[in-house]
Amino acid sequence: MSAAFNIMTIIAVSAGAFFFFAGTIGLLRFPDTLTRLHALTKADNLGLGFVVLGLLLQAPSIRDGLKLVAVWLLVLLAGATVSQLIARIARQDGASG
Amino acid sequence: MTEFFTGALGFILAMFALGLVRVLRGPSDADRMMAAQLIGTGGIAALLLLGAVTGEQAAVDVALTIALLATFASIAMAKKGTSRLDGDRRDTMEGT
Amino acid sequence: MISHPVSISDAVTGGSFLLVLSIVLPIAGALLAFIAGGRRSEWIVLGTMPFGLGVAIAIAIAMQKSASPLVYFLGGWLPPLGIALRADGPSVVMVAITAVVICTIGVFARTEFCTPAGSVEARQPFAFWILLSAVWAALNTVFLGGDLFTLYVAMELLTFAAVPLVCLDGRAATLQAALRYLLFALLGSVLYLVGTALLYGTYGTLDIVLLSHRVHAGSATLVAASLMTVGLLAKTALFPLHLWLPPAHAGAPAPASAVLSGLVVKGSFFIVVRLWFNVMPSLPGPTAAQLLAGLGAAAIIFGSVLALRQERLKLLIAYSTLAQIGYLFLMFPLAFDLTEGRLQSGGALTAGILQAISHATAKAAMFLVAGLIYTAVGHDRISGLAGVARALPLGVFAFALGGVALVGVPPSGASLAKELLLQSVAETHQWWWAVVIQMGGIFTSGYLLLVLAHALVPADRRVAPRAPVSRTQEAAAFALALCSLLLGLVPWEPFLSVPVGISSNPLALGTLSKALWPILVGAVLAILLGRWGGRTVQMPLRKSLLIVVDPIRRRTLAFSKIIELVDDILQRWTAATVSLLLVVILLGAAMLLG
Amino acid sequence: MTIASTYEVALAMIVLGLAAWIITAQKSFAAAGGFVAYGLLLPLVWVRLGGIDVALAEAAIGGGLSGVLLLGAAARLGTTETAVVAERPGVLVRLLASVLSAFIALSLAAVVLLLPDPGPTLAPAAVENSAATGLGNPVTNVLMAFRAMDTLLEKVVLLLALIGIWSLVPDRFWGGRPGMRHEADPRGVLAFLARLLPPLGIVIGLYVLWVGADHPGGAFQGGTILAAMWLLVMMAGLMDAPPISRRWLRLTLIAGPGIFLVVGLGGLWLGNAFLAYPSAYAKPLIVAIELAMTLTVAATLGLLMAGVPERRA
Amino acid sequence: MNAAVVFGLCGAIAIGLGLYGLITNPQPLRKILAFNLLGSGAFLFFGVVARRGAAVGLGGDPVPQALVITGIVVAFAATALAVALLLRLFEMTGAATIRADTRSSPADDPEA
Repeated sequence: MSAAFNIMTIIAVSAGAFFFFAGTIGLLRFPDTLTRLHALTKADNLGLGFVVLGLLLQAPSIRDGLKLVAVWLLVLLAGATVSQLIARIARQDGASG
Repeated sequence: MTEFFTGALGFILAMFALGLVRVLRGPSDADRMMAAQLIGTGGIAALLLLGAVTGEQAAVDVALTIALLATFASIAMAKKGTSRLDGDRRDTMEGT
Repeated sequence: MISHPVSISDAVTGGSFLLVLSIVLPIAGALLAFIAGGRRSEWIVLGTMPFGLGVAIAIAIAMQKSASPLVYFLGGWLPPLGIALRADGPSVVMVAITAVVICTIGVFARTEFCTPAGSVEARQPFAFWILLSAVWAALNTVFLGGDLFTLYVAMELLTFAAVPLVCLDGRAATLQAALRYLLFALLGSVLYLVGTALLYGTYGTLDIVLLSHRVHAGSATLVAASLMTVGLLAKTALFPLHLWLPPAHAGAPAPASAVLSGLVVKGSFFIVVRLWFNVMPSLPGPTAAQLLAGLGAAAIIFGSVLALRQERLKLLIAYSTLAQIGYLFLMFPLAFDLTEGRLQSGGALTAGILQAISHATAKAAMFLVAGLIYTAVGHDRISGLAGVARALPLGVFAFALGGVALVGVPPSGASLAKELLLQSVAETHQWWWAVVIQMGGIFTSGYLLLVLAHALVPADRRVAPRAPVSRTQEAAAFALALCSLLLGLVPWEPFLSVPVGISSNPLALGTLSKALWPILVGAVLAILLGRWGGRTVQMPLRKSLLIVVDPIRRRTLAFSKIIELVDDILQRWTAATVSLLLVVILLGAAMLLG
Repeated sequence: MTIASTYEVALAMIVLGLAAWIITAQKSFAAAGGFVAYGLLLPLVWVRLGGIDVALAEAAIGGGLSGVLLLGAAARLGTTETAVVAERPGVLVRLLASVLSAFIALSLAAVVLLLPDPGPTLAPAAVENSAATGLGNPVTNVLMAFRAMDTLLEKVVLLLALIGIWSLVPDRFWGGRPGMRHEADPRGVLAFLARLLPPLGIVIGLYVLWVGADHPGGAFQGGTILAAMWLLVMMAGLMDAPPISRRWLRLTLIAGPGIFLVVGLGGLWLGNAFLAYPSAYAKPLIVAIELAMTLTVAATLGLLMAGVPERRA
Repeated sequence: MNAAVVFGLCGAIAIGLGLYGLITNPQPLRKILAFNLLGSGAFLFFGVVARRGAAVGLGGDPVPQALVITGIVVAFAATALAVALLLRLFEMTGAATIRADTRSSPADDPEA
């Protein structure tokens, strides 16, 4: 049981690490602010999601698990809204100069 | 397991560092505003893994705090010290 | 080593709860004044003053009775885990004088900082009274705190109370002065903080008494000591770290200047004394002590020459504070006992503390008078002071008394201090410091006479005060000056060690004549260096004097030009901070040499 | 070098890289942005150093509030900041400064590495005496019992800083509202976030306060989170900053140190010592003080961030 | 190489960088930033000290940790006061500099 959990954790965290990798590549390679923002938010939120998933399987108690999920939801919510704000600013900056 | 977490932690930190350099260099302020976002994801992932490595359950509480305040910082950055947030107006959304 | 809750009998030794009261009372006053607001803030703070003064006196009496330091363990927790409050002789003296000065300034400031009729609450009075209370609480904590980190917090409290006092009038120039002060003070406190981290990491405690038993020479301790000392020097504005002081002290409203110059700089000075005399008396070594006094000597020369060159009274007083701060540091090499290899808490330390309290009272009085002069004539240009003595007789007299007390005319506290220092000089055979000590008195009388010469000259026409000057205010300033002049008569023996053979008869002819010659030399200096307006020296002798004086005057003016130039450079942020780091390194090296 | 210390080194490098960025960045806004990142990353270091309480405080204050404060200032100062660059000292002076700073950093590094290891510690004493308060978190014990005086003074420091800021107000605005009036589209993203996030934040803040008795957390960290949420609501224009003359506001601002002082004096009165808690009531008393302190911290920090009053009430 | 060594070095370098920035950056805001950097380095020293004092099952000596928390609060209060002063100065003069132009200007006679 524990071994199976461990393997699943390893897979999930590895997937998370991959998404962070992809996000960073996007951030480095994409030409303008908006596309970079896109790469950052999409890939990183997924990356964090997988890391949280992996750690969830190791959480000692329900409360700790819930807190982990809460962290992810919080980041997701904030990421979605804040990236909208940044995108609009980026567009305005682009429009004005 | 600890070794694996430590490795993943190192990798994510490295990615995070690369991203941070890119974001802070700009050129626009909008780029720099992504820094707090990046910490909200990469930094927190690293912190959670660090908590798993050191067996410190309370690291999650720190992560919660960081998530909240990173959001707060992002908004403050977006407002840039002005009383209104231009990007927040509906017309700019539909207008251009 | 292990702390445990102790019963009341251990925690409270004969009246030592008074130490708590002396801190809690002004804090409570500040908090209550904050909620009450408006006119009531003033009343509350003024209302706590008699009690605060009473507590200070009660502490002195309690200590005299117990004949040993008073100790209080906060919360009943013994150090190293808990924090102790300790009152030894110097701290009792400082607490008492602080109470006197604060109360007198409080009486003085009632006219200036009263909530105007018709408004519920006004900015300046509200802020001033709370800040005054906070300065008091912070200073008492600095004097009584027995833990280096508590002292850090107290020092920050002091800074945060002092900075807004600088810019109470809200002019851009004072805002700039306040910002400079704050930034430089913060640099000082971080250095201090780094030092405490190193000390805790080495000895596992920050309690002053415990540290004094454990401390030994080691690289971490030496680095900590030099960082902490220089951090404190930056807050005390010892030359060359004085860039913030003249604009801040000269720009503030008069009662605030009196607090800043008289009391606030003594807070960080006192922590230097604690650090060197109590925490690590055997550590700094003679070279470091000489270095500290060397900076003091430089401060005396720079501060005094610049004071003589000022055009405005408040700046003159501010620069003279610079010189007086230098004077405070002369005691360090004189207190150093070469045979035992440590600083001794003897006559030299007594002299330092006496000098500090004399300056606290006299300088506060002088700033208050400067404020009165400003109110009366609408400016404080020294060249335009003619006739002021007629308009403000008691005020100008108070100024003169304060100055005379600082020069070291018996029976002032400064004269006793000078006696003690000179005795230490004789005992330790460091004649060069005797020269500096005498120089300090000469310079002080120089700029005192410069001001008086202008103020005592009758005006062409009668000076009509632009605003009525309150007699209470004049009396308050006079009381402080008188206090400074009479400090030498107080029996200090229970609190400070006074070697035998000192001040047997302060009014004897010999001591008086010893006190007079510096004044004469000072007069010469004032003539040579002062900015004399055309009209002021209309004496028949003038022509003939000029022939003799002019060539010398030209030379001394050239010398003062150099001093002004160097000061201009040191007033720049970069130069000041670079010299701060240099002083850290020099002091560290001096301590390493032993 | 083990794999564990590899990431420690990596973390240290990132932190120092950010530090260098803060010092050398061209634009102040960029430097302040770097500081936000720096402050939000330091908690990772503190978790590694075993100081979770500090990590929480650093995350909330260092990155969160200080960073935002400095960002706001940088944005407000705007281009004048670059105008001052003309005052930058010359190459020689900078060289001298870097040599001196490096020398001091090096000596500090040497000294820190030479500190005794394992070092002297009060951890056993703190644990041994924790029974007196009944709290499980040793840091809270130190802050609220063993070194309660420091905590009390620190709260006065906060209040004093606030009074200092208020004393800068132009006389005509005395008693007015601090900061600017924020406006936002009530249906916009910001308003959306400002409605959604604060309830969550308040729960988290109170949680951090609550667990602080026995686990990492406490009044200060909890209060800071509450302050951030308050500021968020103000930034979104959903609520205005209160006028500084309001009595309830002033009461909130002194509640923490006030109750602390009263309980402390109670200790003196009831015969033990100033700031000593009667052992039977130690925990409830401390929790009561912490609750008041949380409110005070939230209000004080929020107003410290809001700045100088700029408008009439 | 353990955590205390790595972060001790990190703190020392942060202090060095902070000192350099405080001296050479002419903008007051950058000085405030540098001061915060300097402070965080000092706090890291306390962290290292706390870590080395880890005992009886605690991850670190709680006393220095508590001192850091107090220090953080004080540093924040200082930052807030400094920023407020700076912004007010900027509002009044349109420039944000602490360079004194002439020696007597900071206390100029309003009538002169």
